[in-house]
Amino acid sequence: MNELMPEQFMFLSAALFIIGMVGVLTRRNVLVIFMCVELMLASVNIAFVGFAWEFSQMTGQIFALFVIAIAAAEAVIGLGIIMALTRQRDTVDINEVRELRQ
Amino acid sequence: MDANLLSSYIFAVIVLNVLLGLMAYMTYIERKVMAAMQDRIGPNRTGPVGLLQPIADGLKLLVKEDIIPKHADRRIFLLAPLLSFVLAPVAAAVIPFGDSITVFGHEVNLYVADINVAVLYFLAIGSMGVFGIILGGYASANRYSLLGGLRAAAQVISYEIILGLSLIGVIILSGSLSLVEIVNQQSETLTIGPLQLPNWFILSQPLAFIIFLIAAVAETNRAPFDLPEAETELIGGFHTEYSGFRFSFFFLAEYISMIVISLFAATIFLGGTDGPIQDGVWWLALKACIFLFFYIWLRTTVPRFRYDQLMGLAWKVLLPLVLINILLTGFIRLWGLGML
Amino acid sequence: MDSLPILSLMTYSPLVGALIILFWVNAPANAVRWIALIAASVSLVFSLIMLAMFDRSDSGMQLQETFRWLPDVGIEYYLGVDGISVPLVILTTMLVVIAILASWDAIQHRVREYMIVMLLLATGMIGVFVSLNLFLFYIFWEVVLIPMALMIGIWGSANRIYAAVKFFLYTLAGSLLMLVAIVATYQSYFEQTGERTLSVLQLSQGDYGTNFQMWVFLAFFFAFAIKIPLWPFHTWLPDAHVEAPTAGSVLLAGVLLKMGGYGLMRFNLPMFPDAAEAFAPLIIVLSVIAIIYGALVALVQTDLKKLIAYSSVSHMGFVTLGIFAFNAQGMYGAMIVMISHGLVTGALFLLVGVVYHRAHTRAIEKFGGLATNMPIYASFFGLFMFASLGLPGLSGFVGEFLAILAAFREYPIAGIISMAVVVLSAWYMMWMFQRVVWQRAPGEPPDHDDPELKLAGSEAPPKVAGGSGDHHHEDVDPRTLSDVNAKEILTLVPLALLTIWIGVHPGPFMELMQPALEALLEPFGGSGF
Amino acid sequence: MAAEVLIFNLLSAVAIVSAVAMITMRNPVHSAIALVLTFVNVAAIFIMLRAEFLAAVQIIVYTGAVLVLILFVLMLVNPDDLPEFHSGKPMQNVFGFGVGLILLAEISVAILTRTVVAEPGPWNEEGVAAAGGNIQVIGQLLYSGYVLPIQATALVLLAATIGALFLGRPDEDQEPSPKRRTVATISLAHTRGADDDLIPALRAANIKREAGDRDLIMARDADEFTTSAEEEEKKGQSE
Amino acid sequence: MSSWLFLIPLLPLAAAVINFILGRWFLQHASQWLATLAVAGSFILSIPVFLEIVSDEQAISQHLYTWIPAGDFDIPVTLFVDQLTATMLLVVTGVGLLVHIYSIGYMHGDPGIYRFFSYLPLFVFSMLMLVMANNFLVLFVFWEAVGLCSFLLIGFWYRRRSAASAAKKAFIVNRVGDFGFGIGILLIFVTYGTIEYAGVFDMVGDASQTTITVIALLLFTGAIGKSAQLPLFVWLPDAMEGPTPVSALIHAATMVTAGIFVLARAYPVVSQSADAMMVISIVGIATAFVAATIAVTQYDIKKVVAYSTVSQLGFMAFAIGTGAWIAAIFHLVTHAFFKGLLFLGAGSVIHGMHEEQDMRKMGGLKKYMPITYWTFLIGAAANAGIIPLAGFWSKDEIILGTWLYDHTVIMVIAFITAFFTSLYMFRAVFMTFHGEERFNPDEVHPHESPRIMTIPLIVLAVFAATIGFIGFPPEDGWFHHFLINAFPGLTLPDVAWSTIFIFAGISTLIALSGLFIQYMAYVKKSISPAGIAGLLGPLYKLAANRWYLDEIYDVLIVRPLVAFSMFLWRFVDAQVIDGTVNGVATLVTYTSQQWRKAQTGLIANYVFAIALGAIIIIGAFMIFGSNLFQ
Repeated sequence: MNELMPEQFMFLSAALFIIGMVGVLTRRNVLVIFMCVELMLASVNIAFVGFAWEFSQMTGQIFALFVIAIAAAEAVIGLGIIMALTRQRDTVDINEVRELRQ
Repeated sequence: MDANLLSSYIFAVIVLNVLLGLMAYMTYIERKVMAAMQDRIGPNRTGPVGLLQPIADGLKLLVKEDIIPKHADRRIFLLAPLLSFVLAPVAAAVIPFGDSITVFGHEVNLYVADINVAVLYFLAIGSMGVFGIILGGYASANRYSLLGGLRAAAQVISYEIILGLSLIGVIILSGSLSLVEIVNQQSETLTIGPLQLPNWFILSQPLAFIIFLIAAVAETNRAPFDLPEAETELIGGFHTEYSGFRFSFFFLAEYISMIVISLFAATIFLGGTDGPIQDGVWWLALKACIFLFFYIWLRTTVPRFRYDQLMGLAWKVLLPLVLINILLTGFIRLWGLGML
Repeated sequence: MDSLPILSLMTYSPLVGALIILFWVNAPANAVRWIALIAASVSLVFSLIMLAMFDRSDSGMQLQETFRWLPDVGIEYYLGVDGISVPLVILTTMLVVIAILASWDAIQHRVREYMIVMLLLATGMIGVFVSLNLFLFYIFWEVVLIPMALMIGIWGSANRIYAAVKFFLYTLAGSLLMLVAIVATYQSYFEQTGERTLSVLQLSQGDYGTNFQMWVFLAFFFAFAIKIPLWPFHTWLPDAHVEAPTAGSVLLAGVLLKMGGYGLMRFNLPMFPDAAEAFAPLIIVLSVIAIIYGALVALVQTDLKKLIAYSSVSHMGFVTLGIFAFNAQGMYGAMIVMISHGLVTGALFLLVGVVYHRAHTRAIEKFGGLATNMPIYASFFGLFMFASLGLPGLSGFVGEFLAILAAFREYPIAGIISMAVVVLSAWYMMWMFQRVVWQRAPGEPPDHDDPELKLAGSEAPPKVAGGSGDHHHEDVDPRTLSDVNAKEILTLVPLALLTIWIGVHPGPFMELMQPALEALLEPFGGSGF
Repeated sequence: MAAEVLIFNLLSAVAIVSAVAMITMRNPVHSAIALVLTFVNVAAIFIMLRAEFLAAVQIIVYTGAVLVLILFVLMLVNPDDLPEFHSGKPMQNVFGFGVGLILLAEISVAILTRTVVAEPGPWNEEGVAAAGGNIQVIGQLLYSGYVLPIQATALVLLAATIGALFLGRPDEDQEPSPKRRTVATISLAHTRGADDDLIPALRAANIKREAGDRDLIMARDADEFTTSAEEEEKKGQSE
Repeated sequence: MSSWLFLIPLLPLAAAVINFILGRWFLQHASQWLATLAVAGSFILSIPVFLEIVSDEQAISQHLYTWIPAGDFDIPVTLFVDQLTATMLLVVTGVGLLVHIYSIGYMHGDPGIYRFFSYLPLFVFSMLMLVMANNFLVLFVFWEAVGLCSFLLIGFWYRRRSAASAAKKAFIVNRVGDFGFGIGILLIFVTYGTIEYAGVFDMVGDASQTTITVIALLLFTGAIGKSAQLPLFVWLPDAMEGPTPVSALIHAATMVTAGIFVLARAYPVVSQSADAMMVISIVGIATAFVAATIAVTQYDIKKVVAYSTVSQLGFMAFAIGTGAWIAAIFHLVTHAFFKGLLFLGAGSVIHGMHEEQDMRKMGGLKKYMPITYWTFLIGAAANAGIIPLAGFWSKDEIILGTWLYDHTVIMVIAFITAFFTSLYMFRAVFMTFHGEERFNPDEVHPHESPRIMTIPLIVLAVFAATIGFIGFPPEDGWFHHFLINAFPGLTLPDVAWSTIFIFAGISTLIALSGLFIQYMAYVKKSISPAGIAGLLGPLYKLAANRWYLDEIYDVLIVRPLVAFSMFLWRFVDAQVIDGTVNGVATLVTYTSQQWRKAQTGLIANYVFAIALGAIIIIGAFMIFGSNLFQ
């Protein structure tokens, strides 16, 4: 293994993604879930950037940039919602917030 | 490991040590200057005119008891000061201290790294620096500390934006994110009629410079924006529970970031190593000292802001101003390029 | 396109009015009304100019306007009129003006929004009749739907939300089926010719497989059958009519129902002639059921508007009856029934609106003897009642007789059964007329010269409608209602004149349609010409 | 170059380990710190993959802003309210890990059996250097071919800003919930002890504080906590 | 003359429209003169037309415009006058004019007079157009239009519930007939491809015998409605709610005879079908008989006359059925005069009695209103068939026709009916004008009607007495020779004078016996009508209650239909269709409710679903989409 193989970043990306997903599945704290989502986004970015590297393209990087921008927006809104949630409900337990079920 | 890399490492060690030494005497100078301003004498017992005071302080801190509060989040409590301390000098890696010189037949660059995203790198490290404060505040299990941490988080994020945006103007004009490139551009001479001026960006970006200065003070949590510490309100804020050597890490980090940001400001706006005669690192040092003096001066003269005033200043005054600055610069740039 | 884009001008002048009202935020109510009226009148004038420019001998599309829009997928801005759409367009523009006049005093609440909705509706309705690209057509079709639902839902009477939702869902269900059908046709045509187009004229040239035709025909048919409405898709109509404001009912009956018939003639027949012929017997059966059913149910209604609504079901049955008989008389009949129904039922709704505006009730038993204090009203009511029940010499007869004749030629039984409606329509209409316009107000004692008084000795006088006991104080005494005012007369007179004109001399109207109908019938053998 | 591979593997390993740590730590703050580590490593990997700009952005935005905000919020939330890791639904964990493993297996198979279909583009190391560097290339591409997406992104960010402001505004028309215990300001941590009743916000919320309560007070304005004489008078009259 | 033809109907139409629009505010009572003048104009114009027809023996026509140009269904509006039409023209305009004049007096002071004098000319217009139509559809149009006028005029006093109901009933029952008539027209068009008389009559033989029969019967259905034949005659007695002049003009002289006219008009078709003729004659004689029996039991003077009209229309119908075409038309003409006279006379009585119509509250009016008495008597005698008044000649000829064309049973019933005719006619005369005065003299002051009413009475009486002579001698009169041209192929039978005398004798005898019986009953009081009624028991009740036809319709048709409609509305519409629609909605809601349970509100579950979906999709792709496992 003398050179960086494309499979490496792919595995990394996949692993981080799965870890993030498992985190979303198993955690109850909405903030942790939120972090897991960020992790998943980052893992996708790895894949984007990695493919850009592999194929000498720029598109992947640009899309990663967009992903970051949107992730920032999502973070702002998400945290705003969590703040509102804690103010209203005094909880960050995702299992206690089930209004959609009604 | 090739020679270039090695020389970079060596230079980095030098810079780090210089910074630490400078930092120590920075505290001394600060106390002296403040004393002068407050019509006092300042440290004068330890060594001649108190010159050994910093060393004595250091020793004192090293030997003091390391207290960890019972309810503290131990691991983070230990991690936080380290984080702060480590991250502060790292930013200095991109600051060019001059052109390359030849040492033992090797050409050694007077900077640790010339990376093409230097400005961003600086900002990135700066934004990371706040983690130490937040985590320290959190881990202390102290209400005042937590408040300090929270304040730091909100403050740093807000002023980070201002800081970054104030640099955009410079970046637009220089067309590069590399500090070396920016310094090189500033060493050119600008001729306006009879006047011959250095092409320092303070001249083309005065507004950005002022905003940068304010934001830098806030970013380093220095007075009058030292809300996270705010002795009178928070009894020291995030480092209330820290003592001894761990406290010194925070202390060191604060002063190192001051120095680094001063160097950075000097590099970006004041031409770095460029000077009227014989460019060199001394010019940079001189300029940085001016900034450092400015910091001390501010501390002694301006009272602390209220927290909402602080945030209001960032979002309601500086942000619009800096956006206007970017807009104007952009137009000027386009005009200059003949694209309008 | 070297001449004036008359169709676009006509279609969008109401929209312009709506925009003006929209952006004049604090417009006084009267200004809003005037703007709406002017916008609608401009549209009417343009439609008359269109009529003048129309070449009656040409069977093709005229005054075409084409703009490339999304040429890659065959979407273009394509307007045009032929003999089928011209009368309907003029009917629409005229009814919109009348509707705005009718809403002048009746609507006092949210006038701005009302007029915006009304004008938007106008644009949508005109657009439906002039657009020749299916995409454009679909847009206009849906544009009609929403303002109408709003109009019912906001300015309607007590149960308006239910009615609006029902109307919306029924129609939307049909529309969605139609959308599917449009896409299917588009795709099929593309597969045949490799050309992506949504132009009706081009799609009509396509040769679709029989099986395909069946399904797509049905999808289109459902959309239009709901709109017409054909039995058993009619139950939205009574509710919508009853709850809608007067002008809403007028436009609903006058124009919206016509969109169904128009759609059948414009799309189903030319595009899927085989399926049309295959389904014709079934549709004829449904039509006959609708005709008789509507008439029977109208018979037992106690609400004026509901009665007229069910009579609409009955009348509109003749449209499908005529169309699917596939002969000249049927086509003429369907067209004239549509026009006539628009005029007559529109006028009847206006008339109901007149008393509703005064008495705030539509219950038949609350009225009586209106002829005494409202003679002009009674005259108009009588006229339109007779037109509605198909009295020869008025517009209703011509269309219905032709439709029945057409049906009789192809399906004698259907013709005979639908002929029975002459009895039923007379029955329900006259019964209503008798109770509302004639006789005496509920609780009013008999006149001094009434023979009923003289029967006192031999037998008890027949109970007068309503009886004196159940005369509620909150009800407005029908004897105090004032006769129609000048504005109301203004809305009714054009309808009356046209009703009589079509009844007495339908020739010009039929000549207008003839080339187009002849062309339409060509794939079906064109019998009857 | 073996060193490159080595560094990459090292970074990957740290990233994965810290990511696993992130999802297994009980304390969310610890999780956040683990995530910081992951992100830093990711940024480093970006640099290795010749995406310097993205690396910087990754640090600035993710680490410097998003995570700081997350930490901020974490600290605002009463730690007593923080739920434990194990949610009390063991099946959730089992299924979660199971699904994760299966998906990982599938993706691994996909990665291992993949066939390269794309042609290499112009932006290899030399190409980027010739164009002036990573940032210059991204900048040029972004503002030539991706103008519309970037505008759209700007719009999304604007919307997010407005949304955040909206979400963060104090509920004016809402009856304060009696359950709400944390009314506080970052600014005014001095609680006035027995003077609680003088703080209108607390009084409005009908909150009686007890000694052990954490009072993190978020206030728009410190003036909210000081009542003028006129207002007091007005209150007195109305009562 | 043909170019002026259009003026005949146009004048009344113009008067009607002007009166209707301007009458309420501008013309008021002036409208009566306008209307009368217009009808007078029509009458005057009709005379030269008639004379031209008489002299030229040629039909004339005037094309006005094309009404419906629907492909091969091309309907012109063409005025067409032949012998039949010309006769009708004179009758319509003549009687119409007299009724108009009479109405001026009768309607004096009524606030709605402008309406009356708008509807009445409108009726004259419609009737003229009806008879002048040259095709079946235009005929049908005005067939309906006269129905409209009938509706409007019956409901003239719309505030009376009974009047309003009667108007509605008249129209609807007529429409039942129109239903058949309309189908008949459709069938004619489908069979012959045209509905113009000339075209159809030329091609009659082209169609099958069944078709012809069906067409004839369908046309007769229309006639049943319009000419009040069994079983649809129920509307006509109720129609007496209208002002009496209306009854005279519309429900006696003209409109109700339109059915007969149509049958005569369609002679080439009807005469081709023996079966249809048979049906017509049976219906006709049944109508004549039933109506006559009812008439005997009625007390309302107008009702008596009305049932008499129904009976006489039955006479005309079976005359046509038996083949006595000209006799039928002859009777139509004479009937128009004497029945118009009777109605106007009755109206005069009612007018003089202050709107009293019940004969039980009259009596002895002879001395108060002599002119009315004498004219009424002439009319009654004419109706009863007293020689030599008009009714005698025509009715006698009809009965003669049954004999000539071998319808013996019908002849017998016709004689019986004639006896009843005489009975009810003279019963009316005696009850009204003779005997004691049964009214309250304090309240009612009977008086003779004004001259404007009596003059038409006198004129009509003259005609009623003499008009019969245009058909003298029977089957060979001037009228027969004139009219025979309208019935191509019809030959006047050669009747022996002896036969004529025998029939005349029997007729006269029957009529006089009726007169005698009623004289004994109501003047001499030697026979008790109540006793006879009691003797007949159920039969009397049957007749007095109009054979329960209204009740039968109510129970068998109206109520079930209304109930069925209610069922359709309340059940089919509200339950089945809306139920289906709502059921679909409920189903959707229910399904959604079930599916909603999948929405646990737990984000973990959603993510789990997403992950599972990803697994499945990727897995599916791997298995089916890639060559991994191949």
